[in-house]
Amino acid sequence: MLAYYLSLIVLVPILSFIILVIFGKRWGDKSAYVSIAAVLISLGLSIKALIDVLGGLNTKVLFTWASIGNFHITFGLLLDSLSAMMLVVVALVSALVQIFSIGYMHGDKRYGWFYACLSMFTASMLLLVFAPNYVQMYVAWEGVGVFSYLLIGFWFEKRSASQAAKKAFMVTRVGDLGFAIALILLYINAGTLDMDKLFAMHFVPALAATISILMFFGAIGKSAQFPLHVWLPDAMEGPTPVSALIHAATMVAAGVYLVARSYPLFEKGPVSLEFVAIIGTITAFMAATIALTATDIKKVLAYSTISQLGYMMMGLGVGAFAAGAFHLFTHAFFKALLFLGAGSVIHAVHSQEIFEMGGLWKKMKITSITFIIGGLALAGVPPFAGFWSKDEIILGAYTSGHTAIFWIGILTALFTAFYTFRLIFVVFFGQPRADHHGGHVHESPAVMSIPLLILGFFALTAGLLGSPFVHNAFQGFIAPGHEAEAVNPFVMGLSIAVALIGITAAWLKYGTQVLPSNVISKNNPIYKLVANKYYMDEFYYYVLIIPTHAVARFILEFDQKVIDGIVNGVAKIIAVFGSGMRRLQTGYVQNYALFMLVGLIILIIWSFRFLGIH
Amino acid sequence: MSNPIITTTIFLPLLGALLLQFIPRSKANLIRTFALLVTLIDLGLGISVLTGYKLGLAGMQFVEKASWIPRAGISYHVGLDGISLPLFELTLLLTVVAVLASWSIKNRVREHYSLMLLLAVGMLGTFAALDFVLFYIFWELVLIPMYFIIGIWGGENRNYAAVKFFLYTLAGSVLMLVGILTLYFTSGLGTFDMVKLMQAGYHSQLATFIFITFFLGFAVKVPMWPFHTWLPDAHVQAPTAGSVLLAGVLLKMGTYAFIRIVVQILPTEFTRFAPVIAAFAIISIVYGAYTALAQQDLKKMVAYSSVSHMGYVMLGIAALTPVALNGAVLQMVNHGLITGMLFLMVGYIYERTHTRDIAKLGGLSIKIPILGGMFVFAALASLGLPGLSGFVGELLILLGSYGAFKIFTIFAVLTLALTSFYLIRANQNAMFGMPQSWMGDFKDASGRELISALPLIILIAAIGVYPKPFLHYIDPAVNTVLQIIRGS
Amino acid sequence: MDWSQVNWMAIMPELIILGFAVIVLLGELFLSPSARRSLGAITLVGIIIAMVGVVRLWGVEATEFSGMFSVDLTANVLKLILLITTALVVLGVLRVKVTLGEGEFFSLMLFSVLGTMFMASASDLIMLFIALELTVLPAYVLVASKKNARSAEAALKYFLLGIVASVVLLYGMTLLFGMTGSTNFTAIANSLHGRSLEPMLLVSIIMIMVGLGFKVAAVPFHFWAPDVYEGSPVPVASYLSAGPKAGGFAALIHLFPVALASAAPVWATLFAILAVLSMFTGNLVALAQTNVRRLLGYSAVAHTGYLLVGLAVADKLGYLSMIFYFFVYSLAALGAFLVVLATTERGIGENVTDFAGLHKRSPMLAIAMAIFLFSLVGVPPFAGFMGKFFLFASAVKSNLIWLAIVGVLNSAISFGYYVTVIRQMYLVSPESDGVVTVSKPLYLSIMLIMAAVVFLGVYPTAFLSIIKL
Amino acid sequence: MVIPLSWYLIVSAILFGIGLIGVLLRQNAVTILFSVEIMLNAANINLVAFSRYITPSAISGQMFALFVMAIAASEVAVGLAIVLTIYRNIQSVDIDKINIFKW
Amino acid sequence: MNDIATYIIFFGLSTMAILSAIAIVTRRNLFHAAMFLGFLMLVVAGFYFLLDADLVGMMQVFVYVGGVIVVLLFGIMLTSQMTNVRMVSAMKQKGFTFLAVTGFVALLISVFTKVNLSVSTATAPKDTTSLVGKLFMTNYILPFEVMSVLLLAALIGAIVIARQEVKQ
Repeated sequence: MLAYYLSLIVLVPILSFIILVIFGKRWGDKSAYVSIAAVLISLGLSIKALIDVLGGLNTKVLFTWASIGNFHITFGLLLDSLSAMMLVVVALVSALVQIFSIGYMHGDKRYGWFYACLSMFTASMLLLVFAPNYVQMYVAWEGVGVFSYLLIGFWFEKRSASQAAKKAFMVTRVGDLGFAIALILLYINAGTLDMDKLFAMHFVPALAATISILMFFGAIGKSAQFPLHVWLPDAMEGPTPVSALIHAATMVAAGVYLVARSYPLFEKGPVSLEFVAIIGTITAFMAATIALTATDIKKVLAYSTISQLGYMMMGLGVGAFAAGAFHLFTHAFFKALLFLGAGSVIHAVHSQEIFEMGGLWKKMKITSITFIIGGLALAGVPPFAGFWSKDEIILGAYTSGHTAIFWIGILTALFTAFYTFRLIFVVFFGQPRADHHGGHVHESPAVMSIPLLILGFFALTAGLLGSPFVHNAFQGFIAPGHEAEAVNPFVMGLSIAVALIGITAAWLKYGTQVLPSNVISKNNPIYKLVANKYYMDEFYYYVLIIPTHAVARFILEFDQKVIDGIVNGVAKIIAVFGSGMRRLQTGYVQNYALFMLVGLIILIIWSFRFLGIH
Repeated sequence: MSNPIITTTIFLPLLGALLLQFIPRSKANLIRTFALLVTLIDLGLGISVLTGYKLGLAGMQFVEKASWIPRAGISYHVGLDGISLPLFELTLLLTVVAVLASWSIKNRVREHYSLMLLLAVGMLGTFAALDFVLFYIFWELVLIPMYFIIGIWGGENRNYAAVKFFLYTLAGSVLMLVGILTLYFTSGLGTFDMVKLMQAGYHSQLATFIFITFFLGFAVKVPMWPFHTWLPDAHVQAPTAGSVLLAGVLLKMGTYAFIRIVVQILPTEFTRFAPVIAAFAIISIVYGAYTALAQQDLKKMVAYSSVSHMGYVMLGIAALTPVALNGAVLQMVNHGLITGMLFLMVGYIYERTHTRDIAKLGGLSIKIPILGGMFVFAALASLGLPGLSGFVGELLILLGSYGAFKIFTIFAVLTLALTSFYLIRANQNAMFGMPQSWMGDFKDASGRELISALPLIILIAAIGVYPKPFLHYIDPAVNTVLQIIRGS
Repeated sequence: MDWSQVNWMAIMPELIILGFAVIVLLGELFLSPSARRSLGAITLVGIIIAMVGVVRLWGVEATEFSGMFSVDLTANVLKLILLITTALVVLGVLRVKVTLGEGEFFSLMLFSVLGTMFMASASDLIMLFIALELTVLPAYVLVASKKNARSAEAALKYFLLGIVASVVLLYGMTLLFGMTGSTNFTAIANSLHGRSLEPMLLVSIIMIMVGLGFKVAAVPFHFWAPDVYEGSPVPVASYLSAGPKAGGFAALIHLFPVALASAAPVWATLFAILAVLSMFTGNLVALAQTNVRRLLGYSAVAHTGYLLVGLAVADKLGYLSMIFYFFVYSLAALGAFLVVLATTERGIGENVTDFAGLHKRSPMLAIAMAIFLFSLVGVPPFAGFMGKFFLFASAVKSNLIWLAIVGVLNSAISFGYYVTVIRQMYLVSPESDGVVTVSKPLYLSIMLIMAAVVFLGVYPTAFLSIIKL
Repeated sequence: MVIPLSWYLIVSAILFGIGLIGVLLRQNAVTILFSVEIMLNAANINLVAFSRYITPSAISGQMFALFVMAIAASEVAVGLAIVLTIYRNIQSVDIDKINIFKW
Repeated sequence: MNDIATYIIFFGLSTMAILSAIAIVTRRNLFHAAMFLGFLMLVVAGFYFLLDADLVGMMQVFVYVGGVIVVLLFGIMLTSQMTNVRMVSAMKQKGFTFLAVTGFVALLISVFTKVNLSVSTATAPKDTTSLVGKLFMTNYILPFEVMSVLLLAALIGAIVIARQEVKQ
């Protein structure tokens, strides 16, 4: 029974996918209901699963996927607190996004396909969450990747969209190679890829660290960590609900989930955790700085996502496992909220450039309020969701003695608050900047605003589950071994302070224009560096892509000129020999006779010489 | 022997080809239908073989043996085991697909289908033959129809491609013939029976020589770098059905022969040279991927990707671990399905656009969403997307190879990025984006085209989602192979 | 000599051929022009009766006429092959206007066949030499029989080189006679047994090799072949492609392994060299040819190379393989020539390009030609493959792996020129759509050969069990 | 038997060589036939000499020589007929004008 | 016959044979060449007599001088002018031919001088004619018959190609 309902969580969206692939085109707009129904069923069952887990259930359902001799690869459904939590988050966000999309995608000609992809994406993500072994994890991982590819490139007529999709796929794929190698190393060294068996095994720390770091490369790609974060901002070319689903709650969280899931393995090679922490910190800081300069509403959110994912990694890396997981949980809600809010805005003004917006507060009340809730959560203002989790992470860095990381975390929090409210002030307050939109701007339909409200509710309250008021119930549930740190007034105060400072600064500059607009010159080299995203894209273009193409062209050239040249050359040489020897046949009978005589003499001399006859 | 089903399956197409000659040339549709019927019946026979196959048993099944040239120790000996059975079935399936795919051929229809049926005889026989000479005959038999298929219905440069294909593979295989003869005379068994040779355990001073001739013969067919240059020409010039069968079946003959013959009859030599083979394999992998990346022609890209993918198979074979070998066998089938489908799609697209230049294409997913979608599907399968069959094979190969060849395997893994790169690039440039201005209205997939691709899609997905039943066929046979290796 | 002790049965096939040769010749003199048409059929009947005679001698091992004439399996098989191919030629040209009067043409052919048969059975140098001349003299005449410049040139080249080769052969024979004091093969063998290899013997062997090498068109004694194949009347070229060579190989098989057995290592090596030279020269030069008959001429040279592998191997398997290959080669080469005959009869040129689109103009001719050419390449499932298989097997068995490799690589190269014809027939569209009609006997002959080529490729045991390979 | 056998052989070899030169160099087809006759005679000298020195009692060498003579006669007959045909076609028997077939 | 006479005869014959052979090959007048050929045949017949081969010598005189030469003369007269024929063909192989032929002859001579054959001292039969006749009818019956067929075939062959077509 258990197996049935757990597997239904995954199977129902898959079924929806299959139905929609076949009938989606014919059904058009009605496709949405199939998909939404499916995801709602999944959500319901996920909640039931969560309740069961809360009731003490901790189980694994397995079946063999492939077996060779006595090596078995199993697939299965691992249900524990972490997966149950993720299931609910994924299903919930997915459900809300899909509902939101009814409005957002209204009238699109590939409506059915859109929902098919969303269904399958959700299914892949749920499968990933359920994974009890690394093969399934990898399978689902790539499945998530490919559907995100299809969704980012959903408007593939747009060159930029298909480019972005390609980039997303390729960049994450590069990271996945590390994951793949880690898989191989695990198999070779342990003979199994089942997590529980692996976690129970003893590994040499160096090996464990190697494997963990390789595995973390996968997470770097998927969770858009430095230096493979470059795909995520571009991925904003996809429809906004997709951004909300993929780049907020689910796919990007997969990396974090992987690290969280594999935490026992990482712990066997502690160096790897340091590595995770450092990468996370760099990512958090760097993305936050870029977000300061971004002017596209979705790009800002994208960089903030990267930054927040960096926080999560930072948390996991410094040992604050529960905090990392907690931030994953809260972030899912408020970032989905922010994206959907942004979607609502874009839907209304048909632009993504924040400096073309303004004054939307008056026209889009629900969107504005919920967006501000999301912003507060992101900025880390208590009691909104983000505060509790982020604070825990910074606290973790502090208590574990990672001083540098701690301070960078604080600084990043400041930036976060600033760019978030820069966005809010510019978009929702002040005068409408682009008047030609003005008249048409109105609040989005209910299918869009209701999800916003629901997410707003969660953004407001989700953090409380892990707050000291409930004795860090969330952390205790997720990670019984990793209880949250006690509240540290210094850290908490500092983080509240920086959040408020950031908001104030944003208000001063964008809310009231008290600060001059040219506080930082646009020609300042640092500004340029940041505004150009640290030239990472250029770096990859010149260091990776151009050389790769050059090598490819060279090898092709080599193939055609040298290898095929040799093949054709041999044929040509044979032909040349042929036409050369042909000349012996002069047509003159006396030449022939002479050749015969010469042949005779040569045969005789040769045999005298070489057959030893004298 | 009471029920010679394998023989019937092998030679039914020959009968079909003969009967085809009695249908008047002008009745093209009747010819097509008849050919389809023959291949379908053959496929039906194949399925009955599949259902009659006893799982979990090592060794050959459905063995049929008859005296043929007793003076030279040559017998007619066919049978299937878990390694040849999947390829046998793949051949039957792809033949049906190829018949459907070539429906649009308008000129010299009867000849086309006759040749295709003859081709099927050769391919099926190669996989079923258990006698060296029989094997060699079937092996070579494939060349003639393929030569004509490329040469008559091929593209612009068909003559060059057809001759190159024939000559190159012939040159490789005649050397193999010398190897076979040397084996025969040095084994002292006086038989060409593969099973007996496998069981006897072969040792000779000339084993290295024999190995090299076999290697050359098979490496050309696979094809392994640097013997691959016939492939892009042949694949690109061949008509769609020809490409499907070339990529889908003919290349497998090489890898199959490596497992069946080199590994099992010359185990010592194979183990000795495995690193060399692996090195060639890895060069093929990387090299094929790079050359595919540099292609502007969609079909050429798929062709070069075959070099790369077959490199993975060879790597798996060279590794000689149960997991890798299982993966290699499975990957042969997968590659047959996937690349077959890619060629099918490229062919169908070409029929509409009359160009395969990636730069000239674009937006096909809008113009012809079903075909475009199926192309994307096949491309994704080809790049090893989990959930589709390519992944399972590659995963097993890589898992199994690492133990034997660490650095090589790492390279193989890293090349997966390149693989994605060229396939995604093709997807993006040809399928996505806005349709080009020169494009008129194209008809999307017809029912016939859809049906031809459907079994491939289903199998690709089925193997990818649940490989266990497929591995059930392969694993015992692989174990037998490895026992021979361990025994040597 | 007691006449009653002569086993007349032993030369019965020869007597039959001789009888029919005379009958046909007389027919030319006494029959009316319309009745002369039937002389071809009579010839065919004669050949078939002679075949029966050969078959009745199966299993007989005898040496008659004071050691001049011996019957054994090899001789019988070669005679049978000769008679079969000649019968097919005769069948093929039954409705073709031949270049001389029918009686003259067929009787000369029968005389040549007779000489070849005697060559196959000769076990004495004198007998061999006379038989050889009997083989070639009518052949010279047949080549010249069209009497135009081309025909005469071919004949003159054939003749001049032929007699020079004969003289060289004769000179070699005199030396051999001088060394051993005998002209009888067995006696020569006995005399040479245990003697060290003297230079004179070597010179003699090589000169004999030249003479016989000329007959089988081995490089560098092959120069006549392309010119003659191209220049002689097509029916004659068809005959030359198969028949007379049998005599050369029969002589080689009888003289070297029997009479010169003690020098086997020497001549085996020399034959290996000739084999390699012939294969390469024939195949490479053929690549540059555009005339189908000339191309087949060079291909014949190359095939002589393959055949000589059997002598380079110098053991029973080698000889038998050589015989088998000779049979399958003759069939395919003859078939190809008959196709050329069929097309030239309809005014189609002899250039490779003239075969363009033959598949459309005559599907069966094209298929037959393709099968013959594939068989010549040695691609299964045609007889040529089985022939090469056994030939190279014999080489490998005798540790001549390198020779086998050269051989198989040459087979691969040979595809390069055979394919040009195939390409024209199937891949190029015809310039004229006219259907190529073929006279019924010629068609029958071609179809019979095609059937044989396929059958022997699929079930060689049928023939192998006859020659006890 | 005072003359050593090898002397005959040497004479024969020289004659053979002269004949060969004639065959290889003379332009006139008829002269080439002459030269061939010289070579045949050289061979016959060998045969008769060997017959006398090696097997005097059995005269197989002489028999051979007789056959060779007959063969020479028939060859000449056929050869001349062919030369005649050539002459009729090109009004010449110059061997270097006979060059249709080549390469 | 004493030894010295034998020597003289042998050398005489040899010189004449070689000189006449050279003459055959070098004469520009075909008729002269034919005459020299006839003379050579006679000289060779002399060798045969010296070698106790009476019948062969006789046959040499009859067949060659009486037969072959006559046929050849017919040929000359039928085909071309007899005098002043061009000597060496246009092929540029003169030097090489001399080299090759000289080498070949030298090779043969060196082989002949080195060879050590067991020469029989037995005397030759006196009356070879009857012996030959008997052998033709017994041991050599088959070659003899085949020879006659060969002559027949050659004759027919020579006729059929030499005759002018009257029909056209």
